[in-house]
Amino acid sequence: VKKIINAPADIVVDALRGMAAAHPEELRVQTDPAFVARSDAPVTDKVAVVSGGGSGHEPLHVGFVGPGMLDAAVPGPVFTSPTPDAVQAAVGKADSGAGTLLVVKNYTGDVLNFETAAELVEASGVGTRTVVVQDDVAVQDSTNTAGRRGVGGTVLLEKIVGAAAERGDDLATCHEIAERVSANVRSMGMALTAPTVPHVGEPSFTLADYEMEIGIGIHGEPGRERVELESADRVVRRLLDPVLEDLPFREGDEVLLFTNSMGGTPGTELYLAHGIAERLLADRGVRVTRRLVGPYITSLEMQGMSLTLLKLDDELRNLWDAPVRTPALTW
Amino acid sequence: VKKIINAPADIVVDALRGMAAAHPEELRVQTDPAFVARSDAPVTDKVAVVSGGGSGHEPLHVGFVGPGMLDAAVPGPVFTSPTPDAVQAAVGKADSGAGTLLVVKNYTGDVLNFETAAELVEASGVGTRTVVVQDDVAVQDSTNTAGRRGVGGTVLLEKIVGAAAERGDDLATCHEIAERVSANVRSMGMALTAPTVPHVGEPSFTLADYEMEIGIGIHGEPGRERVELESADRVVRRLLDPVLEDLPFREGDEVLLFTNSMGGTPGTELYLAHGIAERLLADRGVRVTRRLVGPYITSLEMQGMSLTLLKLDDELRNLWDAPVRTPALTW
Amino acid sequence: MSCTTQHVVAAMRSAADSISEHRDELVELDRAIGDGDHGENMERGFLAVRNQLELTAPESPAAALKSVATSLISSVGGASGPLFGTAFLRASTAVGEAESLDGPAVAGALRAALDGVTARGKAEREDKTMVDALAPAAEAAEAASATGGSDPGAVLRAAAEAAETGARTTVSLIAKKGRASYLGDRSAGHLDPGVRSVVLLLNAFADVTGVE
Amino acid sequence: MSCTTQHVVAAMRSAADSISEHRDELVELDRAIGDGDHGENMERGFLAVRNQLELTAPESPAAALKSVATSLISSVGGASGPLFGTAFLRASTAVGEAESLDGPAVAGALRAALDGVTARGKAEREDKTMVDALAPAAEAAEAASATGGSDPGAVLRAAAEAAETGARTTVSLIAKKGRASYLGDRSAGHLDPGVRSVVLLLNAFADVTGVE
Ligand SMILES: Nc1ncnc2c1ncn2[C@@H]1O[C@H](COP(=O)(O)OP(=O)(O)O)[C@@H](O)[C@H]1O
Ligand SMILES: Nc1ncnc2c1ncn2[C@@H]1O[C@H](COP(=O)(O)OP(=O)(O)O)[C@@H](O)[C@H]1O
Ligand SMILES: [Mg+2]
Ligand SMILES: [Mg+2]
Ligand SMILES: [Mg+2]
Ligand SMILES: [Mg+2]
Repeated sequence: VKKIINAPADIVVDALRGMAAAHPEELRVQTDPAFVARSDAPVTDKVAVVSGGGSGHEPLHVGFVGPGMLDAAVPGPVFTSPTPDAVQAAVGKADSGAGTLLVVKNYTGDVLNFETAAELVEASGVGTRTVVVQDDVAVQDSTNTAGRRGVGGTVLLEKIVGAAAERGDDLATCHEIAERVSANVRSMGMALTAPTVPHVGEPSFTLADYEMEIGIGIHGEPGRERVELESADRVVRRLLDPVLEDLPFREGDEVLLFTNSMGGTPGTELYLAHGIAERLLADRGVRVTRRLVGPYITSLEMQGMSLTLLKLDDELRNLWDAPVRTPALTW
Repeated sequence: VKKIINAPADIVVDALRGMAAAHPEELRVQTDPAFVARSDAPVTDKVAVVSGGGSGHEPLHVGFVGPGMLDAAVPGPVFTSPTPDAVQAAVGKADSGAGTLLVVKNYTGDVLNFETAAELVEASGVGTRTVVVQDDVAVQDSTNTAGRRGVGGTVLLEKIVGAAAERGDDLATCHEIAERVSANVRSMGMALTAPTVPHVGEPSFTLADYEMEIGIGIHGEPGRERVELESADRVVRRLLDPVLEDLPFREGDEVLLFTNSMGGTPGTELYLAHGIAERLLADRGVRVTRRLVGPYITSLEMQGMSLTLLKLDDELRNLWDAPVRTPALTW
Repeated sequence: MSCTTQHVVAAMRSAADSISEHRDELVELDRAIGDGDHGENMERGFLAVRNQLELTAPESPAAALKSVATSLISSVGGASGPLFGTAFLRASTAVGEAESLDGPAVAGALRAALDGVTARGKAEREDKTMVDALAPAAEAAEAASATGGSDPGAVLRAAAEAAETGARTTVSLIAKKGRASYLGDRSAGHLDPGVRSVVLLLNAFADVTGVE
Repeated sequence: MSCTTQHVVAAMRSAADSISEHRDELVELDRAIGDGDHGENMERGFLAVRNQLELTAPESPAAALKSVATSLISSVGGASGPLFGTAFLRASTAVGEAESLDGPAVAGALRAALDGVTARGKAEREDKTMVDALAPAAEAAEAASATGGSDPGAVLRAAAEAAETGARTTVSLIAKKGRASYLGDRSAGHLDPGVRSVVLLLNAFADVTGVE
């Protein structure tokens, strides 16, 4: 299979070893069970922010561990939620006694495994809260589905609540802020090509040269619809319009615009799409005051992009601006 | 063609508009002729560091504009060196009177266009120096070729010399430091898949499922040899060994290890490969004290990686550590 | 026929073999309407099950089932890990101190397993999940043991057959739970991977308990 | 026959047409042993040439050639931009004040163009570059104008034919300059894109100057 790997079964451990070698001062990496924590965890009197999920979405979540963002991240096998014992171990390393906020993307596996982990952790005396991220508007019907997926909004939420924890907010406040972000963030994605899961050996789905997939998630599953390739102008509208209509975002709203590469889409295309999104938002009187552009929540080598809008208020904007020092985001 | 673009001919301008929208305070973006400059350029009494080259390698160079790195970057069409008038315009915006260091990757077009630009700029009273980056060891015979290509070392050089300029070094000193970096950096790359140039519409070369290309550059040209896919352990050795032998890097040397994604290779694979390189270097007694891991000098959506080693001394290490604030590198 | 601790352990080994044999099939089913990991997850899980059962020879059917549960929960991950884990955990509780399981005990275990899966996963019948095999299986087991069948092998066989029938009905369904539900009507026309796993497991259990 | 300013301008328009017609061919040649941009570069460049010549009607052959040079230099980029640009710039200088170019003037222009290309690019014959068409062309032009040929059309025709022959010889060569040289012996068996451009240009010039 066309990847730079050794045995597929060893991918996560092998990549973790590389992270440990690349960030020896900043990160504490454990491989069994697998988790990555800030080297100075637990941080006294600070709420711990812990997340995790299947691997294959890097830098989410392991690349976001560090001051100002996650205290620990738990990587499962590729595209597979980690097990409760791994989450428990991570919380054990990260929790200072001030409690732990678990950030969980809304997938059945992530929810169930983190649920069990929270029970175990609470039983051992650690206070926890859980926020479930469900920002994907591609899944329209929440009642007859497993609900909206947690996608791009996860990155923004982890940064913002990480800042809240860093400045000393207590668990209840951190949870409140997390829920406020979750309530005000919306995303939608598309793909030009599918990823190839290492142990599968072939693409997760197949698109013709003239096709694209609209409303994809981050696990290589097909989207809502397959249509003919279109210009960037039209692609961006296909993502932005449903996002705008859903919250809805209104004229005069202040937003953070996050233009994300699904992994294989080059920087030129990403900035090109971002520019179109900015122009469309300006046309609608939606004020973009903060931006994030790059590959931050990916799906292996999938070529594609997603747009995320977060409605900002003063507090959320300040939390976004607060310093952060992680492998993937630093300012 | 499977890209998120409008008309191929408008790619560079469209992407620049997106950059301008994404970094409105930090960058001054011009589209005709095209260049990106720090918004506070020219910076009084500071040597200006200016680079450029074909688009398609983002974030190189436009993503490296900002305090501590480039004062301006000149993007040509995809894979095509920019013309002298564009470089001249960029220097005009960036030069403060303290002189300009031009960082040129060793490709015939880049060298010739920047040469003419330097002449024009000198004729208008601006002092310049030029450093040519030629770190690619894949091209073994310099006499019977156009010489070694400028690849991953360019990123490291721009950061280091940008820091030298930022701390107030004069033009001659900046040039000296640049030449020292150039003399002590070596790279080698490989590819699993080729890029597709937008106006061409098909991949630049074709590899079978079981093949990989060793010794590639950043413009989608074939490499030195095509071989069967191998494990990551072997792939990393194929890149590292020639790099180590070429300078040569010796036991006890201190190095910066830069593991670069060619654009389409996901973070998991990159960190995995990085871990192998760190282990191999440790085995040889080469001390890695600094690292850079990520997609920093790319070739559109090419899947592949490159390794770059820079022999460090105290000064180069300090310059590497100095603060930097650009779209793609911030610390 | 009886179903002692040894039978339970043997059934789990047989299940592990079957899952491994069908790993690629489960991956392929999950690739079509999911993310392609179900076969990998289940194989990893049942490898852990087999290893743990060898390491710590359980002393009762309940202990064996609990061992299976904890192995799965700490090695499978994804959606199927917690759900199959809970299924075996509830089954373990349901069989209590019994050293040998008769028909009604097996039916009770299947019912408890189903209740656990629906309690955690909130899926109903026709949501196109493992419930669509497990629910018919539990019902068939209860019916078989009610009509005077205290033979655990016969009860398991009835359950396995009902699971097979239930599984086939899912092909035309549109998924309302799990990852396949994101696909909307594009999930129709495909067999759910979790449903296939239930069938494989029950068949393995029935095969082992069917012989003395 | 003569070669006035009008002929030079017409020749450049004809060259622009030819380059556009052959854009895809030039891209494909450069895709095989380069980075696939040569056709795009030359088409962009000669579009600029055409536009500039219309905008500022040159008043002499030298002015026309210089206009071509500056258009190419500021729009082509890559390796071919500076090299073709320098070629036309040197040609412009070589033809001096002449209002009409005879055979020897054309030969002189080609020789100057070649000298400019080799001075900047440092390529020699058999390095598999545009020099492998331009050098034979210059020589043939000089030979033709020496043997009593003051007819610019005939001189250009001789040059174009020699360029064609020279171009064909490059196919088997291993590139020693330019991007193709990174490929080592893998560059053999392919026609150099720049060499093809020279042939197209000279043919276009010869065609236009060949008619009155
Ligand atoms: N809410 C649920 N209730 C019951 N079964 C479910 C539910 N969600 C998912 N499943 C089952 O889990 C299977 C998928 O398991 P798996 O692929 O291992 O996990 P994931 O979906 O996290 O990748 C589905 O085929 C389905 O049978
Ligand atoms: N040193 C050189 N001397 C003469 N011609 C050269 C030299 N280097 C490159 N060329 C010519 O330039 C052509 C490639 O041009 P182009 O593709 O436009 O630029 P680039 O190689 O920068 O992409 C080659 O086919 C060759 O004929
Ligand atoms: Mg999964
Ligand atoms: Mg080029
Ligand atoms: Mg799955
Ligand atoms: Mg080229």
